[in-house]
Amino acid sequence: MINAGSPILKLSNVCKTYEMKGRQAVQALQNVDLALYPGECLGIVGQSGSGKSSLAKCVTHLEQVTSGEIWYHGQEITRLKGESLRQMRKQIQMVFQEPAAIFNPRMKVGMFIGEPLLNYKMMKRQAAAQETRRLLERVGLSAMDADKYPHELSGGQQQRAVIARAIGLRPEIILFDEATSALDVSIQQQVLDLLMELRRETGVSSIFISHDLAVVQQVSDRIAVMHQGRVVEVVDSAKLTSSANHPYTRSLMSSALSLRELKDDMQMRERVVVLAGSR
Amino acid sequence: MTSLRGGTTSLLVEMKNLSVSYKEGVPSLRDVSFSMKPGEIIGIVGESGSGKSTLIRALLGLLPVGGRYTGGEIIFRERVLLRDSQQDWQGMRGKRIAMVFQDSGSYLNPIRSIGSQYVEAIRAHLPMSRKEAWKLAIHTLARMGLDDPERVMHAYASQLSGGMKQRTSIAMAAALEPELLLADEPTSALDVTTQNEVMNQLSRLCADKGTGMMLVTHNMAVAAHMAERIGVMLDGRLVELGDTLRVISNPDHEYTRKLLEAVPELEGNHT
Amino acid sequence: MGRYIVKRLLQLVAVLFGITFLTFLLTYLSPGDPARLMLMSTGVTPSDELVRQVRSELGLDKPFLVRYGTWLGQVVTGDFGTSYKYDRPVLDVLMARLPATLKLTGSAMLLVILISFPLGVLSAVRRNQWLDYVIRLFSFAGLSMPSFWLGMLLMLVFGVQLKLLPVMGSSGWNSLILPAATLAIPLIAQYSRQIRAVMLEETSQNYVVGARARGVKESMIIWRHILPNSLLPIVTLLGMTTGALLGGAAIVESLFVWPGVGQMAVDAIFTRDYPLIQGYVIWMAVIYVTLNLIVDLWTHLRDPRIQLDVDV
Amino acid sequence: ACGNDKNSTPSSSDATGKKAGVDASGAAGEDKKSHLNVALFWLGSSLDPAEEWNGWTLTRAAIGETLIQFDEQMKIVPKLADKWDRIDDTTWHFHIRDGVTFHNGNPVTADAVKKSIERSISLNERGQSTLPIASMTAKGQDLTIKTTQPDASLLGNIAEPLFIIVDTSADTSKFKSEPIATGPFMVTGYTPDQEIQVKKYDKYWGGAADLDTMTLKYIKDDNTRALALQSGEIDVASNVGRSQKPLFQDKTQYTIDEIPSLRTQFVWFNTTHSLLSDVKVRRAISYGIDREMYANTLVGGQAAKGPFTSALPFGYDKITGYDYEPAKAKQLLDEAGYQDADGDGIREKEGKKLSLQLILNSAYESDSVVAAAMQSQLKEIGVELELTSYEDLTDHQKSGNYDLALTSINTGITGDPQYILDFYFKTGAEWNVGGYSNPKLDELIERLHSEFDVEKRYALAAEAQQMILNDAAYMFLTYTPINIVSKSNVKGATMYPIDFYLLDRNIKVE
Amino acid sequence: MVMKIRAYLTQRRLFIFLLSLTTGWIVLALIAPLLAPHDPLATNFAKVLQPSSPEYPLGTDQLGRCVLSRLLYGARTSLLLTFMMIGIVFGLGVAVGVVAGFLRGLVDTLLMRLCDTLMAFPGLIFAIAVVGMLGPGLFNTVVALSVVWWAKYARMARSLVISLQQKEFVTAAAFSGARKIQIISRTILPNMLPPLIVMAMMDVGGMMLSISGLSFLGLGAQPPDPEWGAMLNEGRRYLQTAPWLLIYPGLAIFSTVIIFNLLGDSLRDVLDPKKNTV
Ligand SMILES: Nc1ncnc2c1ncn2[C@@H]1O[C@H](COP(=O)(O)OP(=O)(O)OP(=O)(O)O)[C@@H](O)[C@H]1O
Ligand SMILES: Nc1ncnc2c1ncn2[C@@H]1O[C@H](COP(=O)(O)OP(=O)(O)OP(=O)(O)O)[C@@H](O)[C@H]1O
Ligand SMILES: [Mg+2]
Ligand SMILES: [Mg+2]
Repeated sequence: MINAGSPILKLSNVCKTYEMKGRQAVQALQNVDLALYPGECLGIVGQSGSGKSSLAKCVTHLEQVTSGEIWYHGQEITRLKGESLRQMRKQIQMVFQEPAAIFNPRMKVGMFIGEPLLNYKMMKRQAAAQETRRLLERVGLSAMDADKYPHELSGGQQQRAVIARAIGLRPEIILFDEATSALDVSIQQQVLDLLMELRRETGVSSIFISHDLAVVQQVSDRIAVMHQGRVVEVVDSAKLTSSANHPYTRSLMSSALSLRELKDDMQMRERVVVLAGSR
Repeated sequence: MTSLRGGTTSLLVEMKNLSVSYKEGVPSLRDVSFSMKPGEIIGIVGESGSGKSTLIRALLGLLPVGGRYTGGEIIFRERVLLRDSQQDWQGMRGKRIAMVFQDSGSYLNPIRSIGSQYVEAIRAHLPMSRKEAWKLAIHTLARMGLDDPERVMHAYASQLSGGMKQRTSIAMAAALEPELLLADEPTSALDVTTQNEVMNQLSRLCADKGTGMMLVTHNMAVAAHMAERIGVMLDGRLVELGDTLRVISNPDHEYTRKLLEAVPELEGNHT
Repeated sequence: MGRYIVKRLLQLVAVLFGITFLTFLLTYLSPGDPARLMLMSTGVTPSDELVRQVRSELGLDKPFLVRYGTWLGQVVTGDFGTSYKYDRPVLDVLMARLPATLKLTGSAMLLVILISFPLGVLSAVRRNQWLDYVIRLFSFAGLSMPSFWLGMLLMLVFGVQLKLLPVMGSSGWNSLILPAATLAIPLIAQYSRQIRAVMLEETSQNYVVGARARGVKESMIIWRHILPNSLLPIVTLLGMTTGALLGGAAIVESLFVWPGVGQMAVDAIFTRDYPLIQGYVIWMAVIYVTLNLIVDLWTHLRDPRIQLDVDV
Repeated sequence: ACGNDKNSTPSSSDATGKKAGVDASGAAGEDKKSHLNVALFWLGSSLDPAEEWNGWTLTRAAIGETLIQFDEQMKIVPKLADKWDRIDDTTWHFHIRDGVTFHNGNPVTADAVKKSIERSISLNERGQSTLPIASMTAKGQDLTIKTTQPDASLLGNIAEPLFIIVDTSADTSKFKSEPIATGPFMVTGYTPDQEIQVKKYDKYWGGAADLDTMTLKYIKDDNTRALALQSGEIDVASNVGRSQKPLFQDKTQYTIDEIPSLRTQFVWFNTTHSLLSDVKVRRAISYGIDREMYANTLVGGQAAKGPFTSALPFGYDKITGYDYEPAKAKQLLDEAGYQDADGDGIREKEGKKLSLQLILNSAYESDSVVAAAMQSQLKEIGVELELTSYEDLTDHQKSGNYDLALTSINTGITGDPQYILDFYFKTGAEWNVGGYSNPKLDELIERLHSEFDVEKRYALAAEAQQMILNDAAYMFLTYTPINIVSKSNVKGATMYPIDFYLLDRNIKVE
Repeated sequence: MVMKIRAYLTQRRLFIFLLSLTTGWIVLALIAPLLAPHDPLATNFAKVLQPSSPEYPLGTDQLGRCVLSRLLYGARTSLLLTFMMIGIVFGLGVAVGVVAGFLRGLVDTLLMRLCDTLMAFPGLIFAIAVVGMLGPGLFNTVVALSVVWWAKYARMARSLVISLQQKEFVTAAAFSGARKIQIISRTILPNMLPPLIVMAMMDVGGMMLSISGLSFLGLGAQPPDPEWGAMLNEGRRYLQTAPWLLIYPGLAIFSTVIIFNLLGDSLRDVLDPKKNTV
């Protein structure tokens, strides 16, 4: 859809192997090639253990790639260190699955959100506090929440606070790793709406990882399907059901339960029963 | 068994105006009432923190630390369970009412093998020798689609994958063919394929043994797929309870409608 | 497991090395000339000439590290030198008295285990009931009382007032009761408190709820589920407290004229019997370290959760 | 000072009491052995009488005996020797009692006695200096001793328990734990530092004792000793602390016996110390403490003048000691040039504080109380005293690592002034650890050696004491009382002013 | 805000109460010279071993010294010394632990083996050794105790640092652009201090008992300095004849230690933000 121009982030031939003491090494990523274009949202789906999180960690330097390159704006970033790594992180932010674990239990929510602004010296303390309140409201929380401790927020509120922190830095890329899996559907929907709104407003690029095909399809432009450490195919999300042809993708789609289909089914059956009864 | 199940008057569970609250906090269950027939499957959905887990743990008399019954009663097989609390459940748990917890692995003792706990649980209710209990356990595990039940029996919880632990728990709950099975998000740790497999096992149990089941889940589709009736919880209240088709096609409550709208659907046809 | 044992043994060697080094360093730093002290213990008023001679005989004029090496060589072969006071090999003096100390600390430990476990379990099971409050009150009081003070009170009550138990010496089992109790009471207090905490911690674990849900009897849950799980941290703690026990023995032994190494060590300090002090310290440290190693190995053996190659 | 009673046992009641006692115990002994637990306040690390002071333990426990001994009036009376006389200035003759046997049954002959004395002398320096023996000849039961020089104090010296007669033909290497001597009790078990087990020696020359067995437990702490007595673990204890005495006032339960002892509590000045080399400072300190109060209020007994108690006839009346005169003390310190310039209450001279270290024995209540009192009184005259306690002072005193040393010693151990003067005050003497030296005093002490006239000896002693006092080389504080507390059913415990003795064959339980 | 504070206070009544008791003791120790009716060293030989009287509220000892005054001055030694020691031990231990936990590698190994060695000496026994070699005295005692004591804190601090580093919120702090030093000071330290502080509070009692135990053996404070353990040691002979010489110092130690233990216990709750909200 927005595939025009050069990619903002490009993975080529990335491999990640976890060495395990006394056990066989795990090849979490094998020759992964992927590109993310400006303003795009790239979805990644796949079975548990297929390497989705590993990919995100490699991009954000939480893990060192075993081989291959990752290019960000034409700069190879897998060997960055120290200050340049810090500067890169400002541009590539990440939202994790378990929001509760991200919070320093002894830091109030306001400070949590304002901290990056101070760390990158983007503004003075006073201004940061102002900005924090703005961000809180932006993600649908109240400015009052700044004075709360993290455990005083609900899961959905926590996840929104995490997003507020990530967007505060105005990064170019945000990675979401199972960012909504811990939330129930209605709150998940709120967060997804927030994401789509943000994209519209700021044009931020994002990578959205989830095992829920339907959710990914809803937010992303393209979907990469991972299976056993490889990207087996990349399809346009709009054309997912029609154009996906890898057998794994198809099995994923077929196992997913669909409420709508169920409803249709049941209504159909009921009608049959009614018809039969009336006969 | 069959005779008990037959009559319409013989309810499996009846809950009347049950209220539960934690320490100083607001009540987590407020005036919840419903009844359930033997062999019936009820799905419970609702917002996180709405009291779903509290509800089914209340049915087992095992409220989380700090939880208190503040009103109402539970009647199981015409017997009032909430008279003097703990005593009422003696001999019920495990045998007649069984439970599968959400994060099932953590409900197993980490320093005892699965086998020893399984055998212990069986022998707590049935007059069986160790050997017989072991055999029964192996049999039930195999039925849950676990390839190597002997290995599972000898393993410790930490040596099993999430999916294996979950299926083990279900097997432990099912072994004694309880009259009521309480399942709190039994498939959340499983990927879609395994999830389907486990759900099939559970429905078969209900069909074969006449076990009534209460299934708590986030996943509307799963609830709709499994349950005959669906209940929706909000803020500790059971705001809606009705036949599955009616609830998903024609919800009464505003919140149910919101919930249904939020369910993500794969776009396009793929079959 | 094998690798873990080897690793721990290597660590043990390093620690033992450190222990001997520190002990030697202390002696080295201590005032007084060993040669002179040694001569004096034989009743001779030493002349400077003689002292010089003995110094070179003993190798005291050599550099520090050389002396340490020589000394370590002797220590490794069990030669801790000769006690100034007793004029006998240190090892003999220690070995003659060690059984009394082991008897005392052993029975104290036994008391601790026999009493603190039931108290702790009871306190946890009856959480926030009057029994729990009584036990907790006792445990805070026991923890806060100087052991020698307690010992004197016990002497006064059971020895002098009631004339039930002897107040001193080591004749017969009944003379063991008061010193062992004095040593044990603060530890019982500490343990019943810790056992309670660990038990409560374990009780709130999901596996307990799981066992209840499976209909396992409450008594079985306590004995077969909670207690085995609580045992691991508690045994580790018990290992650590042998230190407190051995140290406390010095005080209690002095108070009750118990003929163990603790009392001997205190005497040795006043008589400046350096070789004896050295021997004592090294032995106590070795006992302590070895016991803790055993505890660690046992814990590792017992707990399937612990990954053996994790360095803590 | 020569006793020569013929064929007499030490006490006449002995002979008769013996037969009755044996019969009585013989009859009852079958069912019930009589046993006694006794507390010792001191126990060395061995039982060999030739080493250190261990002999004292053996005489206290009635295990070992000397040729002659002191009685309750400090008179010399026969023991293993029943007769003795001085043949000339340097020759003495002893007749060894017939029929005495060692614990192993061997007869005690003059030769055995000779070898035993030789052993003590060769193994113990103290023996070499107290008994200047040139030669000994033994013949049957007769022992002749020739000294190198006239020795007026030989009798007293040979009565010191160092010269307990042991059987040198036995395995002497075992004497550390099982000495073979001649007393009414023999060792059956010994745990170093803890206790001695004894049983009666049936063939004791004075008749077997009433008691069958005794356990002598070493309890060094006053407090524990008292507690043990109260709890009934021991039946007899000596030297019960002053603070504990009120606990034993009930006459139906306990017998308390207290007499003035020959112990003098005193202080060495280390005269080699720069501050204490000045006699004015020493005198000032001597005036700065209140002996009367110590004796009356703190520790009991009697305020001391010189080294010898008034119980000893060595010239106590003829000397002048120090009284408590703080004003005089201050004046002396002023004269010596010590002023408190910096106002901290402690005087100093040329920047050097008048601060001294007193070492003392931690086990003795009276010492620690007096030390603390001295500390507070000396502070009033501007002298700071730091206290350091040790289990055993010997090493510290001998190493010279102290300023003042406080302890109690038995100054009457030989029944004669010579020994103490020789060993504590003479220049370079073994126990003159403070480096005190006065040639005139040395000369006086020398003269004493060859003065056999008792009155003249005592006059010389008084003169010597006054010299020491004038030089303020030592401080004499109190004469300690000595006590025995026993259960009221214990009979036959006798108080001796000299603490060589505690038990003898007469001890029994009723 | 005011509401919050008030609610906080009522909820933490026990803590506040204990805190004021503690402060009370400390203040007492500090102003001992103002309160003490007598010079703690002044003897009065006319009045030895007197039971309590208006002149000597808690009686006198064997030298006629005022027990109350000695207790008050003793509080300075016992209490302030203990505080100082815990402070030193805490600071040193935490610093070493943080360094070891952060740098890992060789530095960590060396420091931890040193700690192992020190911890291999049971505290009292090491103190006995040091005092045995260097001679009795309060200073030596205290040095000896702290030489081994800090190792415990170092170990605990290190394991806290390491386990905290594994926490996702530390990773998250790195994502927020925090530098290493900021991560330590803002994220790791605030999270590791509370358990350490609780441990220190509990240790105040332990340290005090150790110091007085050593004084009791005659190895710690030397006469005439008033220190509670030493007072007990001097008074032990009068256990039956003048029991107040034992009762008061014993109670002083007992009450202080129990207060600190309870304080540590309730501090645990106070420092926990989860239990701390209203
Ligand atoms: N730190 C690690 N050490 C060893 N193996 C690892 C590590 N992290 C991940 N793995 C392994 O790498 C593989 C890929 O893991 P990854 O976490 O990327 O999967 P995922 O697709 O995110 O799965 P999920 O959906 O369950 O989160 C898995 O087999 C996993 O076991
Ligand atoms: N142990 C507890 N102590 C205090 N409050 C609790 C406790 N357990 C649950 N609650 C509260 O009770 C309410 C209901 O909790 P419950 O666990 O029943 O929710 P749930 O519907 O199961 O949510 P989820 O879908 O997240 O599992 C929540 O507000 C929760 O915060
Ligand atoms: Mg993942
Ligand atoms: Mg739940």
